[in-house]
Amino acid sequence: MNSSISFIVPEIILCTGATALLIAGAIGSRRRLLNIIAVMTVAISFFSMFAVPGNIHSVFSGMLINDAFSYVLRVFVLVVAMLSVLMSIGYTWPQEEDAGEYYFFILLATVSMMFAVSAGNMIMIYLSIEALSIISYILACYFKKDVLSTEAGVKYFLFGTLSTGLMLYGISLVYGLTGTLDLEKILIQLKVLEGYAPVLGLAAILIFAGFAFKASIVPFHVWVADVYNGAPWPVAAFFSIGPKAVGFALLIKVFFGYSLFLSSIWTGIAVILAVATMFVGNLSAFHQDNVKRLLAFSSVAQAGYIFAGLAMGLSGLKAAFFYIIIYTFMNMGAFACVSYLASDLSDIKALRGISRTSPAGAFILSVFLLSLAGLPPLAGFWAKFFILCSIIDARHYFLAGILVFNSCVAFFYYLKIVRTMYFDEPLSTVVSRKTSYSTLIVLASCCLMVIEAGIFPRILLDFLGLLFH
Amino acid sequence: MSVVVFYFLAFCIGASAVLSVTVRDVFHSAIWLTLTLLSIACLYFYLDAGFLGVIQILVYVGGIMTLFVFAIMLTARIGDRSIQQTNRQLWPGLLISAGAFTIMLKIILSGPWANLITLNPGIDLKVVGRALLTQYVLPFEFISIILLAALVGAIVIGKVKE
Amino acid sequence: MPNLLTIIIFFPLLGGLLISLIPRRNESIIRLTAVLFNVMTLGVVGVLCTLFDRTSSAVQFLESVPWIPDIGINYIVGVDGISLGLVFLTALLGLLAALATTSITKSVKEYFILYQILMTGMLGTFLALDLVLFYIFWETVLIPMFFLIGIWGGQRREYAAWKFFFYTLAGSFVMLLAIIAIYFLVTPHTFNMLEITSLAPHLNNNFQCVLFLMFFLSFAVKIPVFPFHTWLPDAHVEAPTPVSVILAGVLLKMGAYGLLRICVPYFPYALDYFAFSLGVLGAVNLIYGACAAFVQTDFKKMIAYSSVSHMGFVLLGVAAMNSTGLNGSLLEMFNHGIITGGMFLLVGVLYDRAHTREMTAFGGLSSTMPRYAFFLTIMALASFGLPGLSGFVGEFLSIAGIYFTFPWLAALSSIGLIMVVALFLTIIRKVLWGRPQSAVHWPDMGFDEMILLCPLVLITLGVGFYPEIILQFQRQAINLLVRMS
Amino acid sequence: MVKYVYLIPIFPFLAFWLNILLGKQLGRLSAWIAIGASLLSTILTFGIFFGMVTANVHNYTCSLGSWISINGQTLSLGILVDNLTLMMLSVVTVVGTLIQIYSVGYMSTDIRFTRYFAYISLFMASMLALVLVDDLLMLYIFWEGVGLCSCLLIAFWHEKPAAAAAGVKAFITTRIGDTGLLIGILILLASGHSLRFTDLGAVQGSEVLMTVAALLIFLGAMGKSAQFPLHVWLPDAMEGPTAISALIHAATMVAAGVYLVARSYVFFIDHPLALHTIAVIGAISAVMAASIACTANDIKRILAYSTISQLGLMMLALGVGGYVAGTFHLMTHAFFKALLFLGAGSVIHAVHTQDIHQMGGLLHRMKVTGITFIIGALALAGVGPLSGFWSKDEIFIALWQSGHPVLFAVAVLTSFLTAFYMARVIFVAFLGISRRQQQIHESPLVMTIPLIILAFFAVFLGFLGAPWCINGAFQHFISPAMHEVIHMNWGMVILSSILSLTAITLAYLIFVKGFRLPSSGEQYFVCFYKLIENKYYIDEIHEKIFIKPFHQLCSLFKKFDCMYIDGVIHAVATVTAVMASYIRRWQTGRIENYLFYQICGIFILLMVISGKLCRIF
Amino acid sequence: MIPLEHIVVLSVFLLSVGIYGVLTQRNAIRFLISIELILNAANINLIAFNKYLSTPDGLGQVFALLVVGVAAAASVVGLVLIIAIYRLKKSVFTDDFNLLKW
Repeated sequence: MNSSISFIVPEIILCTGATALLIAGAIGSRRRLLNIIAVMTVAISFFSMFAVPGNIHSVFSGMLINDAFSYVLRVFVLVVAMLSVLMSIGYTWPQEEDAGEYYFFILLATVSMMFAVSAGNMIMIYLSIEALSIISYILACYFKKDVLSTEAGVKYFLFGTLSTGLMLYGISLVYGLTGTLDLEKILIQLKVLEGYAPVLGLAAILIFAGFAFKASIVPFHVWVADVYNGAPWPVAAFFSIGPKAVGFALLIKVFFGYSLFLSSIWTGIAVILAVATMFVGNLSAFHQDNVKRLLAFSSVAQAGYIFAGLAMGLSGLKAAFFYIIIYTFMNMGAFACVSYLASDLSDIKALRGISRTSPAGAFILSVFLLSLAGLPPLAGFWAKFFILCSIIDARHYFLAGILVFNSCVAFFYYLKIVRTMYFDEPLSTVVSRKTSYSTLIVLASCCLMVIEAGIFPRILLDFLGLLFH
Repeated sequence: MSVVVFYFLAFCIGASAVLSVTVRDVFHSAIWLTLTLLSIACLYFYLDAGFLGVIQILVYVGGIMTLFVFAIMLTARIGDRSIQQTNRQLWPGLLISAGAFTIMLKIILSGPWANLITLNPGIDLKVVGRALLTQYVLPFEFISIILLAALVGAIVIGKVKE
Repeated sequence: MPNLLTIIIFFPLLGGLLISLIPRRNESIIRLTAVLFNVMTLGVVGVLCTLFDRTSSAVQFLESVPWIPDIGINYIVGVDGISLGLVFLTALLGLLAALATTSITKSVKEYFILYQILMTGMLGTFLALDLVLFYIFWETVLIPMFFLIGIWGGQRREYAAWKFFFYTLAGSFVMLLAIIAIYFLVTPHTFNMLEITSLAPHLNNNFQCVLFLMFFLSFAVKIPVFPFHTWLPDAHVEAPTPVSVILAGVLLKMGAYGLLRICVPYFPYALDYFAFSLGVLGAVNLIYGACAAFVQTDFKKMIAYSSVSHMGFVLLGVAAMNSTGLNGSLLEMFNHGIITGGMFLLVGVLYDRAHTREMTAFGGLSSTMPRYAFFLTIMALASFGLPGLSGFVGEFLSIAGIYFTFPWLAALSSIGLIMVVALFLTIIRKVLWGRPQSAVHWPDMGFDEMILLCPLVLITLGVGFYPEIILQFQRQAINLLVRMS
Repeated sequence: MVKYVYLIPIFPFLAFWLNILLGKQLGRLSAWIAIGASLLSTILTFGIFFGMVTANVHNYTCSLGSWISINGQTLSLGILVDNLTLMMLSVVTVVGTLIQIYSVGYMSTDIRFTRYFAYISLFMASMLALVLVDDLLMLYIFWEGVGLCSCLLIAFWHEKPAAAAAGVKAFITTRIGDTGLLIGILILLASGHSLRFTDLGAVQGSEVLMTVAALLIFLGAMGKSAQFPLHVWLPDAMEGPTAISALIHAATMVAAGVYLVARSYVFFIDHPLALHTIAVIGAISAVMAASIACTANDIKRILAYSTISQLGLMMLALGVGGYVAGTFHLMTHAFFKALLFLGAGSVIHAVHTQDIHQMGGLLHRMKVTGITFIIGALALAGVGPLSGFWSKDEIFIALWQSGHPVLFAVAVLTSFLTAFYMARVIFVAFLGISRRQQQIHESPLVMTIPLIILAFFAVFLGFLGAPWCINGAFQHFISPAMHEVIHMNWGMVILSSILSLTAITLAYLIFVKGFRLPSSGEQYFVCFYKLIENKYYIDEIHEKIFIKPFHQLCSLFKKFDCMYIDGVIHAVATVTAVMASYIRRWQTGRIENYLFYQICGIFILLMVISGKLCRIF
Repeated sequence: MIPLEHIVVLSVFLLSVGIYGVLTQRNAIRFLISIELILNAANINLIAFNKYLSTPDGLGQVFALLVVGVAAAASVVGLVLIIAIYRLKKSVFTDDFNLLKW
């Protein structure tokens, strides 16, 4: 039990911090204090990750698993949380908001994500997904006086509860089939159950729907654009990286680690869905003039690339992982940068001629966008490259062709933003931007990461290599 | 005898569930839902899960349904019978849910359910309680976080500043 | 000088970084820095040329550093006879184009930063010997070019920039697929271009053909080969003068270089199989380009289309698959870079004065601008391959090469030879001859403009008189190539 | 001495660069630089000439270094000096120098004086190099060089649209021939043959292919020497300065085609079909051009057509094996045709018109010009004992010996027509009454002295080849292998004398006495006349067959680019965009639709599962 | 005892009714009601399997208990969201929430 507790120390720290923030917010502390508490909490939690004992395999009687996968992902989730918190600090909130509660939710969402990625039991998976969802609904409509934000929250809620409900039904079927919800025991049982593929398939599909909803894979992606659009910028940025990464982590964990899906049809289904995701994401983004929606659809398309890698089985796993990590940084950077440059407007016109007024900002945003598009030698290129490698290695030439076509389409709309920044004349109205250190830190770290991983992808690859050893 | 009871409960559950999504009045549908939930509670009793049955009645019928009714009251006028309650995709919706039902049924009935006839004599409440606080203590604690979050969320969103 | 090539590749980029640190109001310092860096690059390339062992067919100055060992991507650069000439061409035109930027007044800083990145991309493409590295440099060229056309271009700059970008992007993505495919098809898996040279020819015929076509498609867009050429007139016309010079002088060569570096040695069967089609495309390019140029009314567009025509010779030379043809092809690349670079500079000179490129606006410049007439005449003559000027040698070798392999194609392309003459004489006639059309008297070329053209004219004359100057560097490498294919 | 032969073209070449680069500074001096350079070349040429003749050396070759290596052969810049070369060198240098001197007067008022001399120096350099080189590819290189100079000089007065057009036309038309030459060279190269003229006799290979090669090489010669049907450029080329017409389009460059055939004669000899073709083409050109010359009114055009006709005769002679006859006529023709052109130039210089009907009585006003012109005309007409008489006689003899009656008849007819139209020019322009009121002055000395010198050559050069004079010195010189004694063929002498005299008489009757055909004959004559007057409509046919389709093709390609290729590209973009806007509409904003998508997705997946797995099941 | 299949059929039916409700109801509250049906369908499954399975660890019941808790939390948040949007739009009909589209 002691070791169990020591395992979840980072989560406990987060919970403590969250509670402290809730209280501090309630007693009306100053904004700056809340910011500091939030950052400190995440930082302490991050450092406490080093103290997590490595010798135990599972804690809380199998509820959580302590392996390289979960360890890396928990660290990763904390990084995401840190970026989100920093971006939230730098963000100019347009209306009065409850900052204490806001950080409370962000930290609790982080806790849920950490539980999700280290879960060893279907119960934990369900609960953490549900917790993450509930918090997300609240965060999405955090501008409660804003119609768009509220609508986003409601839509997210309506879509999300159905997904998690269906997932729950799938889990119940798994329970019926195997008599257990422990992932490792399920794995053992599955071998016995080979004759009952259809029921298992039904369960798998329902569970898959729940994960795919988080990972925004077609046709479970429809909420993405509307929710990102309505949600506040930092929240949208958070959604685009945190829950999505968790969705993919769970897909990997459940469908690879425990091969819930029978591999014979997994590839087929996954390829079809990946293709659909790429097409729908890219083509929907094609005409967008709303940068936030554009980025939302682009994140759908990016999910498609990642999923295409996953469809290739184990060979694509590392590529997909690489992609997720890179994607997090470039997408976060893009969101943070647009939100900073466009001063909270999401129309593309707000970015007109920004290269004259803010050359560095325009440059950094271009880096993120081109990296998202996959231009070498930025990190996004390597991400796509490894995905393509795995696809071609598996001889899915057609899929590779489609991916490449989609990249072309994607180039169009990413470049459209870049074009607006560089080719157009600036707007006559001078916008004043508040540049805070936290924004700078977010932008700089993401930009560095994107460029560094572009020039020396080896470092990240070696790191991932440890994971898959 | 027990077979009759089951079919009766099943009928109650099914019929009231269908009614709860088809009657025009939202208020009525909430009441039908209550009936469904109650029948399900009975089914739990029938399946030797008395504790769950009690929880079902307490939390659902007592808690959630009250909330529902409050919500229906708060959002006035929507109980009006004259308002269209179904959207434009009634028929596609019906079709696809019927299709889903058929196909899920077909798939599920191919399952190994006939093998599961061990019929354990009923699980002691103590076992459940102990499991909850030992083996499943983490989920159990986690639920409290979820509830806390939901509570705070409800306050944050629900409170109206003048 | 162990890292000579790395220095050459990244030196321009260093210049770009340095420029980015200079405040934007110091325009003259920025220009000076850019020129200085290009001069130094050219200097280092000059050193490279002198140290280069021209009796060896091997790749020289090889540098190999593991980059991503997981899948065997290495940083490998090296130079051989095929790339040396093009590297020199790039450095030379790079310097000239950096000098010819008097017309660039908008956002000078950004211009030179992008320009320096472009230089790195181009030099890297010619020097990289790892397929992935090659691809990365290849792509690096795209974005700077997109901006250079899109921001500093003419009236329809945006259309041209998009068109250029997507044409080449589509092409290069196909190449990316091919690169990855070839990696998985050869055993042991490798991206090392030198190793693939010995591995790829053992692939089975179908794979060879498909991969050949994929690579070819990518290169075809860049070269450009009919019917993938329509980006070229637009891009060339809309780009500012120095960018046109680079575009025509160097960028087109990247495609042709790829053809020689990848398509020819890797897929001997496919090359054999497609040689005739390649030759036909070359002939079509030659004739089509000349014809389409003939009826243009825009001076720059005429030159642009003539590039299409000239690249036909390059294709013909490759299709010939013998040392004569390949030598001709490679030489033609170099020559075309010099000549068309000069041509675009000359168009730019005129545009700076007339602010139009319509042919009808010109005429009689031979009397009013005799120096201009001198340079334009020499360049035009070299363009249509007047013996004694450099163009002829490349064209002749290409045609001779293709004659040895496909006599009828040579006969067909000879029609193109006549059309090219008609084209350039018409240009001379319309621009230089006749009565001056403009009431305004345009000043003749100044010293600053002549200094740009002099090296080009000298090289044109030098190579024309004594082609060995260039041929000696490439001969051994070409022989090796012929032995392989 | 002969080892300095490579300097011959170098002098003018240096003069060219000096003039082109320092033109402005040099001013009038540039002319004397050019003249000095060619004078040096002339002196060197004659030095070598006499050196070789006295040493009785017939052959000198040397290599100046390799140029390029192709198909395993190293092509080097080599020099071949034999008697043919020497003859050509002498002609080119002498005529060239004289014409340059003449040009000083002729071009004195031109604003581009220095450039003129620069071009002409370049021409001299290329032409001399062309004559000197020892293999076909090198010849091709300089061949193009002279073509370029010809083009530049035709279009020298480019302000005249006609001149500019003529320049372009000249180059393109000759380029057609040149391309043939290039392919011919390639055929030889590809079959592994040496391109040296000295090795051409030993060429082996498939008869058909080699004949094709020979024909293609001849195509090159046709282009340069303006043989039918590639002759169209030469009349137009008369837009250039007359001195240029004299030098390039009468004496030297156009003769290069004949020179090429003579130079590769050993090769042609082996392929009778090619030789026949040469003869036929020569014959057609000869008679066709001569007939056109009879109707033309422009004095320069008359001379131009005459040139075509005479070159045709040379080709004809070469085609039937009359190597000596052809080259002999080449030499004599160079001098008297240059003389005629310069005379015409002098006239034009004075009267500012080229229409012979606006001249008249010039002989009295311009004594020197008139007399020298008449000498040239008589030489051309083949009136003995002027030089043309002897060379024409040689051609007749060669034709007669070859035994082709038709070709012989053609030659006779051509010769008759030649005499007729030259007489016409003289009667109309130089004799008769003056039709101009203004003062007409004789040209300055700098122009008349070259005329006199050329007239001297026109009169006496023929004796070199006259059998009774120095025993056919020319014949033995040009064809050293020939040893038999040349005899006078009196039959031919009488025939040609009668011919020319008849023609002159006829011309006298028509143009001086106003004799007209009976009206009945006139009607037939009129259509024929019209046909000839319109130059057999060859220009129109060219226009219809080549130029118009070419322009149409060009426009078609342009359209194809814009409409089809770009059309496809734009269509791809549009389809993507339309698809995108359609897919975008899926995002309806209505949550029930979203849920429906979701359930549909699950439903489809279930279908897949049940379909796939149940089958396995 | 009745066979397990029958209970499963019941739960599938309940699930389908829930899906039907979700798809066709325009009232957000009725949507919530349908969701509750789906959750209960899953719970029936859990309880029934718990009964029929040989493992006497009460896992099904524990999970069902947790699900009830989560369902409560979700309902609370959902209803609050509905009320929040009702305050802004005076409507709880989902087809009125269509500002965010395309």
